[in-house]
Amino acid sequence: MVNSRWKKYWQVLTSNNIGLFGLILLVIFLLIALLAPILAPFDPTDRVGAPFTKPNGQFLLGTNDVGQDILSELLYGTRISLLIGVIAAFISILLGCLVGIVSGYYGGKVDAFLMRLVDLVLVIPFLPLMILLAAFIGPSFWNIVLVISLISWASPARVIRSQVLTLKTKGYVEAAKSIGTNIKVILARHILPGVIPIALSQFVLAASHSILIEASLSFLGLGDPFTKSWGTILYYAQARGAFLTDAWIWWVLPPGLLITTLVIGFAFTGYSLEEILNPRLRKER
Amino acid sequence: MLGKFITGKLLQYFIVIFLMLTLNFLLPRLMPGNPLVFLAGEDVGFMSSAEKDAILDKYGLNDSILEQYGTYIKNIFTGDFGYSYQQKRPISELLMERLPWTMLLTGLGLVLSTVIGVMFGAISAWRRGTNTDANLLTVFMFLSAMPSFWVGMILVSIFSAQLGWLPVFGAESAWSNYTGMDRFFDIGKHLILPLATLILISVTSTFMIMRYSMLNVLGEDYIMMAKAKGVKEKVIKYKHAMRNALLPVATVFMLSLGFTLGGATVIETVFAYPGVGRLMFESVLSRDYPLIQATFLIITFSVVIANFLADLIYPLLDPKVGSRNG
Amino acid sequence: MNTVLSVENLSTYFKTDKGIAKAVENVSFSLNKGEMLGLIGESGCGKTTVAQSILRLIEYPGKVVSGRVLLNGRDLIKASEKELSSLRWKEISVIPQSAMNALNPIFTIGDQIMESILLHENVSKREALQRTKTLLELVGIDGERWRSYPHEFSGGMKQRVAIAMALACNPKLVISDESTTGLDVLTQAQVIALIKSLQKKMDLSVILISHDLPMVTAICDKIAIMYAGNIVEWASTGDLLKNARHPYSQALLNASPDLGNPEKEVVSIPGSVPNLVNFPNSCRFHTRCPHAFDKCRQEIPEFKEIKNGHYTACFLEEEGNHG
Amino acid sequence: MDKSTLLKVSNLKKTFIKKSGTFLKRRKTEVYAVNNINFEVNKGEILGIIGESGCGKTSTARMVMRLMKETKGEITFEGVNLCNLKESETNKIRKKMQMIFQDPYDTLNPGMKILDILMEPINAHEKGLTYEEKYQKVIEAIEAIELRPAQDFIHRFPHQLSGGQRQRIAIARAIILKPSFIAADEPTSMLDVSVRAGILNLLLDLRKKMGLTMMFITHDLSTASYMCDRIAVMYQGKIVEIGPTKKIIQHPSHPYTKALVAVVKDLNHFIKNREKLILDGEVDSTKEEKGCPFVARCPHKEAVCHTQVPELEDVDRGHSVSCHCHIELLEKTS
Repeated sequence: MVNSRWKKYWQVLTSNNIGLFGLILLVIFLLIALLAPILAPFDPTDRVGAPFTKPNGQFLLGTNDVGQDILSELLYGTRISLLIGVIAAFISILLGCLVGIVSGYYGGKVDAFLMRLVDLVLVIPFLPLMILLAAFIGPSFWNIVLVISLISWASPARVIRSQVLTLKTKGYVEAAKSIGTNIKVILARHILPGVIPIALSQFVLAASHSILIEASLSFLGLGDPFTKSWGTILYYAQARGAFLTDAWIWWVLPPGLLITTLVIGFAFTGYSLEEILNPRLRKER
Repeated sequence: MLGKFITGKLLQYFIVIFLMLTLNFLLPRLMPGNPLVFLAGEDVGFMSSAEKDAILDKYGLNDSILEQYGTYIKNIFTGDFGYSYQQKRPISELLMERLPWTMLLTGLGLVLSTVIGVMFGAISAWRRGTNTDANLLTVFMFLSAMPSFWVGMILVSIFSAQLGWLPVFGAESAWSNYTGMDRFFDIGKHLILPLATLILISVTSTFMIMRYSMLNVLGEDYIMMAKAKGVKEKVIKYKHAMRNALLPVATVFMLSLGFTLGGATVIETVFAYPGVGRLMFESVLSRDYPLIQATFLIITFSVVIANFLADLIYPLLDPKVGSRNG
Repeated sequence: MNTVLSVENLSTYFKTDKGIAKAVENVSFSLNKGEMLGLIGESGCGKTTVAQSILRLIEYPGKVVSGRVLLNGRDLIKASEKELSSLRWKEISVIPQSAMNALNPIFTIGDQIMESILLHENVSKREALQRTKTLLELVGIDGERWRSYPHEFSGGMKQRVAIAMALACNPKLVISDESTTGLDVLTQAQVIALIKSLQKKMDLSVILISHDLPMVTAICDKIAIMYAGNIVEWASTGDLLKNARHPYSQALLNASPDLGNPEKEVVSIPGSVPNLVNFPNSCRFHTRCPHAFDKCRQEIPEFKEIKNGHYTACFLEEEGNHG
Repeated sequence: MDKSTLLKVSNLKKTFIKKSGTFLKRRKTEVYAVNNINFEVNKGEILGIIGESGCGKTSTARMVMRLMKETKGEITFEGVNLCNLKESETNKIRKKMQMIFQDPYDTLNPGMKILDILMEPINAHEKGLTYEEKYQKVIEAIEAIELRPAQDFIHRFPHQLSGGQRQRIAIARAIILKPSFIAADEPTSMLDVSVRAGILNLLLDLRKKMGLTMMFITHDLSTASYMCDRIAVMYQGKIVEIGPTKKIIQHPSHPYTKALVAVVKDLNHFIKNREKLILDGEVDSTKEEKGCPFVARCPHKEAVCHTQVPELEDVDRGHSVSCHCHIELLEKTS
């Protein structure tokens, strides 16, 4: 039943260069993360060379201040960035969906309260709040995930609520009600199929935000101290003043480029998904 | 209508401030560990017990939690943010020193990024479907994908370290004692890179909203109508379309205040720019908890005040909110 | 006779992903001074595209590919932008489809009416305002309400404002594009009545675009019926009602119930409007026509005069086997 | 014709709360969508409800169909008061009463095939049937709405059908359970003129074949006169006139109905006499009128019209009107 709808989305997604490009990027990063142990020439925690070695045949991107191979660090870092981004995005979308659906479907006072809450959360300057929270509850993988998702559920919640509101007034939902179909069937057959694609595009966008936020937190020294994400690598590069020397080319440039490319991968996929779901935008192209 | 709009917003902001104050109050008291560490910083280990007692007394830690809360609120509203035991100075003094720099940086950053975003967003929408539109879209999407601190680092690497054109860090040259115009130019020179970074990372949201909103407006019947009336293309663009398209931008502008101030925290860190954000970073590094909290509060206050100012301006743009009998 | 507008062989195409959509093809009709022409057709038949083509408002991916639109002898299709600007509103104006959206929400209605006056006539602001007030009074709105914003008016009132705006520069020709659709029956009738009385008072030529056949037959002097991008029949109202020649016109007349004739059995037209993208060279109505024969499927019937001022495009005419 | 009552609506009211004022001085005004209406639908007849948008006709239908909760009043269907039923009981009764909606583009889920759409009512009420039996029912329903061959349609998606065909599918969905009552909410207003007649004739045909009782909502008087045995005219949440179609059309007694009939019968007559028929005037539904709801636009108003709400009174066997001046008007026109 939903098959043809998904087929249509898939067609639009792949017929659209931007979306296809984004998807390919995501697949590449997924592969890198999975194959990091095979791809990386060294263990990123081992001191394998002299500190501050310039790129050469052995260390393609040189070594850092303690002699670890930067390339290997980057390849392993993919795992952290990708994982945090995806998990945090997943939790925040889950929260967002819950709030959005409850708010949109039940309306009334529940809706008013939840939407006020969303407005509140949206006013708060979120990066400083994260810094505050991260500073107090201490840096760790799960704390970062928690902090990111606690603060980024609000805007997806709003988007999903408005989608539920639109779906609720659709004639076919009214019709199903007037036929005597019970509420569970209506939710499952008519509402959810309309919410899931939106939630998906929101998820993809949220993932790109989460990756950026994680990078920022790690850069401020609030990342997980036991694993090195791309943000952490840049934190050390900053702390050692690498960006003031020639080392910026192999130490500062690559991690940032990787973050940017991954975020672009998510963002392109997300925007083209959004375009598919928003007929008005689609028409104007 | 107008009154309702403003009072509704005011209430919302009061709740935000109240919640953030409460969060701030509770965080050090609820976290496991010695609350003294959170109230006075990590140096408590080196303090004598007399000193510790003095601090406990100052924060009224031996009072009931409600009394503590009362004192806390009273202190905040009398401008007493506490004392930084790390820096050995009252926190309000530190904040006052840093606030002007942050205001300079983010104020300029917001205005410029909004203007630039609006301009390019409008151009992109006017030329929808062309290469110009596609190129602008790609460029802006790339911009929004870059981590702010990294953009800053790269700019420093290129323009300061490699080319030597601009200063590396700070808000003005130390020990130079410039005065008058010289000082002005010196500050300007130091401002260029952080400002550029801030604009680069915050311009995309305005661009996207403006483009989208402009596309919608251009599809409206009244634009077609203006054309049919014989109104010149330029007048249609600037008079009829622009103001309508700006309405959603104004809303996003408010939402991006928090984002921009947050972004400024990171950027100030990269450039060692002596603003509130950098202060926050420094206090995180030295685990100076009272200072972390105070900087967070001051940033929240600024966002709320800026939001409120924007709310006051909004009705001037939208007659539906502004009209007396609407 | 004093011809104000003459449309000759007008064709407007739209580029789509799947090919060229011939939205308007080979449309011809004309309009005399003080005459009211009803342009009738179902949704998507191209009547609004005709209006936009006349007003030169077609934009990419649409294009007027051939034909002439002569307004008092001047070809609007060939006119330069500058000429157009001077012609628009002074010679030809439009009452748009939905006034709700045709008024800019952030300007007062007075501003918007004054804008069109100041744009085309060399008058002082004061004078323009005075005229704006007079115009508002003319359409039955208190002149002092010029300071109001569109959202402060009801639908019918906005429609009146749109009419006032269309008349701001005393145009010769007014095109009313479905301007009463969406209004309540009584409000609709009042707006139509207003248009009719203003037309008489100011000796205007009016093209009334509508899908409401009873309304058009009640107040128009002539009627042109459109189907799928073609005008299939064009005649005076009396001729059309008594002696409709094209099978589509006949079917349309039988399609809606008539309060004055309760015994009338309504009949629908089988099938649906064809897709106009890459439509083969044939009569566009052949897929639904009860009389269609081979020729209808292979050739395009010519639009020609069969009687004084009565035009139609149907092969039945030349075959002579028409009722 | 069996004259027994199938549906009875008594003292039905629906109000909405409109909030206004500032935060500190909150004002709540009650707005009447439906204001104390009464009517009956007899077995086998089609009752037309006609009025302009916002007059409360759709709200009435939605309350009858239990898609909206009434503020006050009773709706009795086959002797059962629907207003007191629980959700599950309502769902059971829905087997006997079905609705056809206005927008054929919106009423069918774009992600579902016609077969699944038509299965939905069967799945809700006749779960026990085998797939073959259900399938057979779907085919029969499609044939009943004259889409042939039925097998060609069941595997299509709504977007592959024209507007008229979609509305037919919506009708098939409404009749597939063989209900006794159907509420049709402007089923042709979004369709092209050329296919409208087909839908109208189909509904008339189905009524004959299945013995359906219908409530037919429309804003178009000529459509109502073609379809309905009786017509109720609504204005501002009230029924201002109700009676057999012929009487309403030939002897409209309420000034609003008079104006409507004049417009639809002969627009030129309306244009010439419009000052006599109807006044300009904005209708502000938030304002609580003490008197007749039509007073702002009525050309005949008298003092009493401003102060007292007219009652619905019988003028001629089953033809009732709510107007203070209807007798006077009758004398004036004849």
